[in-house]
Amino acid sequence: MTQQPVSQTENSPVLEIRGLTQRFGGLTAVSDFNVELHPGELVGLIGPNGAGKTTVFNLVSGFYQPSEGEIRVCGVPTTGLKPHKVTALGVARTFQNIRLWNDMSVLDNIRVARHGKLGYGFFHAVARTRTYRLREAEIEREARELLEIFKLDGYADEVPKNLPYGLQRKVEIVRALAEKPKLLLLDEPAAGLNSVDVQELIRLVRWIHQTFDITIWMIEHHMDVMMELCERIKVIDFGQTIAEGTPEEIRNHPAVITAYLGDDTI
Amino acid sequence: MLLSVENLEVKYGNIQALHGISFHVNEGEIVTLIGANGAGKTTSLYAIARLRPPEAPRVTKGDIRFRGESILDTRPSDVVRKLHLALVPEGRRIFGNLTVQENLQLATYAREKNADLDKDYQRVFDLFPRLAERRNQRSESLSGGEQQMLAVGRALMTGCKILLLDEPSMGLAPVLKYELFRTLKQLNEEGMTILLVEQNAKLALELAHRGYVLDTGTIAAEGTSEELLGNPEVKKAYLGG
Amino acid sequence: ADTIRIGFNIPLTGDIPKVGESSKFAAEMLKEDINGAGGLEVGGKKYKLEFIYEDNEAKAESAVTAALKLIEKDEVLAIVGPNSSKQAVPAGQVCDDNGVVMISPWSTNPDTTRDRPWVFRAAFLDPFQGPVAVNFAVKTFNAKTAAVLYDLSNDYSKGLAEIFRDVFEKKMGAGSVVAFESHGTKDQDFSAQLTKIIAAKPDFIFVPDNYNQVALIVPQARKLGYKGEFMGSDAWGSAELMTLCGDDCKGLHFSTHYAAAGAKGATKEFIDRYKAKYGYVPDDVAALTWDATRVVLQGIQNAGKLTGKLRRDRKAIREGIAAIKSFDGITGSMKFDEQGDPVKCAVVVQISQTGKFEFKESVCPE
Amino acid sequence: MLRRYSVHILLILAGGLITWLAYEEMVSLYVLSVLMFMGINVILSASLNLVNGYMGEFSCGHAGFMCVGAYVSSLLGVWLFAKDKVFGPPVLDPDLAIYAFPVVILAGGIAAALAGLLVAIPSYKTRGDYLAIITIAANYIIISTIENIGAIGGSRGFMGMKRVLNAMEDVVYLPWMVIWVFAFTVFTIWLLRRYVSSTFGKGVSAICQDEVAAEIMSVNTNKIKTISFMVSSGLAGVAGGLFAFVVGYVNPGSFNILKSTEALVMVYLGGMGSLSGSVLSAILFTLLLEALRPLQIIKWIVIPLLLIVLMQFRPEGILGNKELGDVFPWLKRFYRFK
Amino acid sequence: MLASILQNIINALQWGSFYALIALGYTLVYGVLTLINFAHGDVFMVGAYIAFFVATFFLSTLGLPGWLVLALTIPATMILTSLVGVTLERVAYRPLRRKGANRLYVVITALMCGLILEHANLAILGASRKAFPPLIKETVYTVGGVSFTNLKIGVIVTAVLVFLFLQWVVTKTRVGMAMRAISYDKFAVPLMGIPMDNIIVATFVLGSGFAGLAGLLFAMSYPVLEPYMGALIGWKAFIAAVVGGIGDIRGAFLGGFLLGAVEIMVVAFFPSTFRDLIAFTVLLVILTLKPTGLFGVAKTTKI
Ligand SMILES: Nc1ncnc2c1ncn2[C@@H]1O[C@H](COP(=O)(O)OP(=O)(O)OP(=O)(O)O)[C@@H](O)[C@H]1O
Ligand SMILES: Nc1ncnc2c1ncn2[C@@H]1O[C@H](COP(=O)(O)OP(=O)(O)OP(=O)(O)O)[C@@H](O)[C@H]1O
Ligand SMILES: [Mg+2]
Ligand SMILES: [Mg+2]
Repeated sequence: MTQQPVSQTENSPVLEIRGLTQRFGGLTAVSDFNVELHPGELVGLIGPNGAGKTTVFNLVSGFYQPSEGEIRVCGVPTTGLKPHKVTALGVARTFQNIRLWNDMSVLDNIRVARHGKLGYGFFHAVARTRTYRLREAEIEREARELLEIFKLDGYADEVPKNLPYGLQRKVEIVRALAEKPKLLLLDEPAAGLNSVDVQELIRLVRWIHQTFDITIWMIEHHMDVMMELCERIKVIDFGQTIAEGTPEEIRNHPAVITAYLGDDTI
Repeated sequence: MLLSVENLEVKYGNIQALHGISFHVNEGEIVTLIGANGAGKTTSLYAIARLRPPEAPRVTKGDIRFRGESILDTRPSDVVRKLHLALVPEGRRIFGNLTVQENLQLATYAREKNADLDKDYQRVFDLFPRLAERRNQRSESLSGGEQQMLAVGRALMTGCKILLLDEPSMGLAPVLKYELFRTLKQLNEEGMTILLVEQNAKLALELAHRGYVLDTGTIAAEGTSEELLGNPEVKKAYLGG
Repeated sequence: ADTIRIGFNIPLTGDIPKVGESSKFAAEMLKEDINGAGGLEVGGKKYKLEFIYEDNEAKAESAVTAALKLIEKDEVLAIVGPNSSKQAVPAGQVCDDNGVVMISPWSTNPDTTRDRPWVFRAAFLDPFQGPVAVNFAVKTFNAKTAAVLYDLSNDYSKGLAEIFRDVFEKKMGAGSVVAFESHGTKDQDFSAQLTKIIAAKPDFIFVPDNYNQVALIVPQARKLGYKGEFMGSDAWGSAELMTLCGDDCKGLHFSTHYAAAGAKGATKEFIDRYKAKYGYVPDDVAALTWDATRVVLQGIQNAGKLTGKLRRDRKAIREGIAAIKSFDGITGSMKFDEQGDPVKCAVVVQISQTGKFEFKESVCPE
Repeated sequence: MLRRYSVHILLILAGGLITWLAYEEMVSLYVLSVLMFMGINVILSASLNLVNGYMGEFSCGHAGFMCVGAYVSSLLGVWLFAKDKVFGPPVLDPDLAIYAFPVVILAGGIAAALAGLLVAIPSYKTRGDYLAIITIAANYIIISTIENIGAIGGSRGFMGMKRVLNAMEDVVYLPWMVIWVFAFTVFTIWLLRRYVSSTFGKGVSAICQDEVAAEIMSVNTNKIKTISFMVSSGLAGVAGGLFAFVVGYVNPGSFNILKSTEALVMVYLGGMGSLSGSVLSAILFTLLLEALRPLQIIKWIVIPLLLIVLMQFRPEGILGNKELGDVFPWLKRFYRFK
Repeated sequence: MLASILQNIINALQWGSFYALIALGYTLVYGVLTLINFAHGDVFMVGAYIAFFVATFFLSTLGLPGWLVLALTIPATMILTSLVGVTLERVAYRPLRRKGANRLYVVITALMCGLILEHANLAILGASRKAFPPLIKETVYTVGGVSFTNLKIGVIVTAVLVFLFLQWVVTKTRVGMAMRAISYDKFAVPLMGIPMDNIIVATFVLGSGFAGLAGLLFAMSYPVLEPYMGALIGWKAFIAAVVGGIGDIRGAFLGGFLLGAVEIMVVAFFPSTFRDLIAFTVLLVILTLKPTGLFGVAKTTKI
């Protein structure tokens, strides 16, 4: 399988965020947020609605420029980089609301995700040079391999909008993996899945985490998922960290219970 | 019987999505539809709300009755206006270019002039204090969960007596999810009839009086919540163990 | 084969549908005349006329295909039109290449006929009309300064404006054209240009524009407080000018091909009949199309006889037209110089208080 | 084998046939001129489809780029190879025109591609109808610039291209324009097809369907947009160059907004994002315009009516976003459409 | 110098008010359906012709006095023109909308409808232009070298009134709110109990009605009517609406005056041959700096 070359020393963090603050007009969505993710970790990010979780992901993936603070991916500061450059550093993500390219086949969705490491340009494409043919063959092979691993090969030529919701979620994750990231950000991957699919998702994420040897950071409101998967969970509210610890610690943290978990009697 | 669906078949273009399903909702009940992704839950709700193609399906066979009368020819706006039936659609579908306040205000479009709106606003803001805080924010910049609150709040503002909800807990933090379910229960106790579609089948059945299990466009099982919760097949296929 | 087919490459749609309509009306009238009299007599034999109207949509490329269609598919003997230079220049090339006579009633761009033995025209050129306007204005208005307002995208208007400026400044000294302003073809508001012109205080304003724009320009100038003179060009020469412009245009002068009001003889007859048939006094395009078509017919008659062999007949017609010594048209008598351009007189008319175009003065080339 | 070379063989045969027919004067110049305008329209609609169909923008200023190409090609051609009143005697031996002609046309294309930057750069930040206005503005700016350059005729237009063609025919007597229009039409389709079917070019569709996702999923959207706009406008420039030489005369008024809307109509008639649709609709549209000539004014009521009715039945254009091969699967035996 | 600047300001206001009037209709329809209604300029033209026929009918057939004719022509024109707009909506746009066609297909349909209106006019009425009869006596006032007429002032005032009215409708009334909601997401509109088709028809009534009013005023100010008179001004009004921020009433109003001012001022202070060049460069720069126009709000992409 496609193994990630580990270019940095084992312990230097994959992601390092210091003093991150993001304001929208008068609203501070994220304030003084810090985190360090080490290679191979699987970390959770939870918090009430509107706490700023997605905003943190958006900042990491370069979609927003932070008002303050610094983000480093594998030691490289990402300030001022456009999202595709950040992706090239090894950050891939999925979206809270699925954002697949709906009129392109599943296979093409995966292929386009290789854009950052294409290895050829416009002139190669139209002149169909040797480089082009070799790279294109390789991209296609890798894409099909990935689909096969995830048992999606039967859907290679389908367009995503015709797929069931659960599969769309899966395709989105596979697309993110196609970028061969070092860090995978999952924004509510279980949203809209039923209990059975959620179980399957848990297995899938764990399997990815092990097989691909990558760091995963995920947002999720399904507590089962978080409890089962995460080694460490960070809880934020109003853009500030209110708790951090193992799932067990979080589950019993009083502040987390009042702000987030609530009382499950109906 | 307040609302009944009889042998309903619907199509999207040439694709048949429902293959003759029947279910009913009695006045004052909470009924839930559960089922795997793509089973046809959303489709059923669209059909009841009389939404039109291209996004909604076309009824090809069967009937939908409200207090015994067919509503197949009712305009979707009249479903709200005359039958007092509101749908919280899947994916929120709030009006992002309007403020929170305007979204709520718009939902009162079809209400009588002298309706007591203040009470309804109060109820919505009590339920979702965050909405009151963000009253004048353009709603498209709300977080996912906040948008879901707005979608539910908006439906309540239509002054409906029957509430159709399509996965209302999607994207909500647990604390809010439970809060929402408690509110639904309370609404029901105040006389609201509720038809709930929910992925979290366990939670839904805990709330509902009765339920139907949908499977690829047909009804696979039905019964009271206790029956369904106790049904081993349902347990295996939909409750995740 | 007892018919003579002539093509008309005219703008029935597009920017200037009125021009196409006038051409068509005039041609229809001529055809009825001649066919009513049994046909055109060529070499002792009578031929019925068949006119084919192709719409060039006021577009260059459409004029080219229209010309080719007339030449190849309809096998016409000669082509009348296109009217504006935008279409006449490229269509002229096509006709010249294919050895078909083309005569443009209205085009004033020298390129239309230059070095093209097969292409003629019925209108006089800008280099002739410009000085006529200058001389008349200087003499009649006692003008020392002038302003010009023209249509930048209309090559007729632009060409004439530039020649006018050059001639006027040569005569009255540099800087005597105190304002030289342009507008676009479909513009309806000219207040900014007119404000600028009025501020420059010219003795008169030269407006080489189509009559429909004149009908907007003159009243607007009046409303901006301008009380002075205007001088116009042949594109003013439409009866519609007065229905559109109303009182504001009364008393103004313009140079043109013929004076409708004082017309006599064939000209008067043409005007009266056209008016009876279509309800309005023909404009200059109608008169020029009439003449252009008659030049073609004259050329055919000069050819002596028609063989039915297309190439030979077309060539004979060209020789026939080139051989015309002097042609008495309703827009004056003319002969063709070696470029195929007419040598003819211009007249200056004044718009009377009753809205008639009255003869003021005639200017002939030396 | 058949699949691989069938189209090449077909194209060579078709090109050869047309050339031969034209050479022997078996088809009339009229038919040839319609065919040539058809080719030019195919280039126009296919190239606009890259931006309006594949990329989902709404560019309404295509004629402006055509104008740039037309003027640059004409000026270059006449300056180099013909005696002219603007430039005087030819710079090079007119006999060379025969070799340099494609270069002259491509030069027009390159100039138009550079003009495309006028639109490409604002497109980094602006989208949708705001970008549409920028394209319209670009169209006006280009036309207005040319109208203001008196040296090349301004609104009087520019001519002399015929002499370049004559020079070519003097060396080898062949229907050169027919050949070159055909060649460049094929070139356009070839280029576009290769571009949009490569993984690199699929980025264009990704931008269309979800630009945010495209940028975050590693597509350099600015680069793709720049390339696409430049390719699109460059090809429009090629069409303009050919147009100039076919008509033999250029004039800024020929490239106004109306011309741009013609290209728009062809793109949407054929179907957004369908290359074969663009080709088909350009052919259809040209034929319709010619066939209905006898109706004169009524033609311009009938054609829009036809198109409206057509869109009622096919609200996604003739081919939608499919290629011919998706509609007629047997064609795939001969050709891979994507 | 001062006089000519003032004069130019008045010119700009008057010319801009036509752009504004037409742009308001554009933006209204756009604001609801995100449909660039390219037929709008031609609806404006039809409005001018309707005004012409109505006014000549009252003037010559009934022999009424001018001011009364004007008073009758205004509502008649607005009503008849809005019928044209509504017909287009019913016949051409609505079926496409029902079929879920890409909005650009509706745009192209609108373009085609415009062509039909132009050429049907040409075919029916012939190529002769029509002269609009003077309804009110236009008096020229000259104050300190600045000339203006009562009509010019009337046009400017009307544009402002129409703007205020539409701004009120769109921001303050529930119908206006419904219009904005439709523009964002048509799907959820019926769920609020809003009869969507009625709202859309109302939009076309307003948009075309005011296009008719603009046509009437235009015909009074520039009394030469021809079938293509709406084409160019329609495009320009669209441009104005977008530069202002399309879909926003304030944007259309301001954009109209801005475009009018740019065109007039460029002519006033530069050689007039550069008008289009400079005016469009200015617009291009504005849009590059403010990518969603003066008032437009970028649709926040929430991810
Ligand atoms: N582009 C924006 N403009 C203005 N406010 C914004 C913007 N994006 C996010 N916000 C605000 O920032 C806050 C945080 O939003 P965010 O989407 O990060 O929440 P979240 O933690 O992901 O919540 P959820 O669990 O509901 O998805 C919200 O209150 C939201 O309204
Ligand atoms: N717009 C559409 N066009 C075509 N087919 C559709 C459309 N919407 C839904 N379908 C199909 O109809 C079937 C039922 O879909 P529906 O959305 O009702 O499922 P659901 O039970 O609500 O699933 P989910 O849990 O994912 O919301 C599915 O097979 C789906 O693919
Ligand atoms: Mg979120
Ligand atoms: Mg659903």
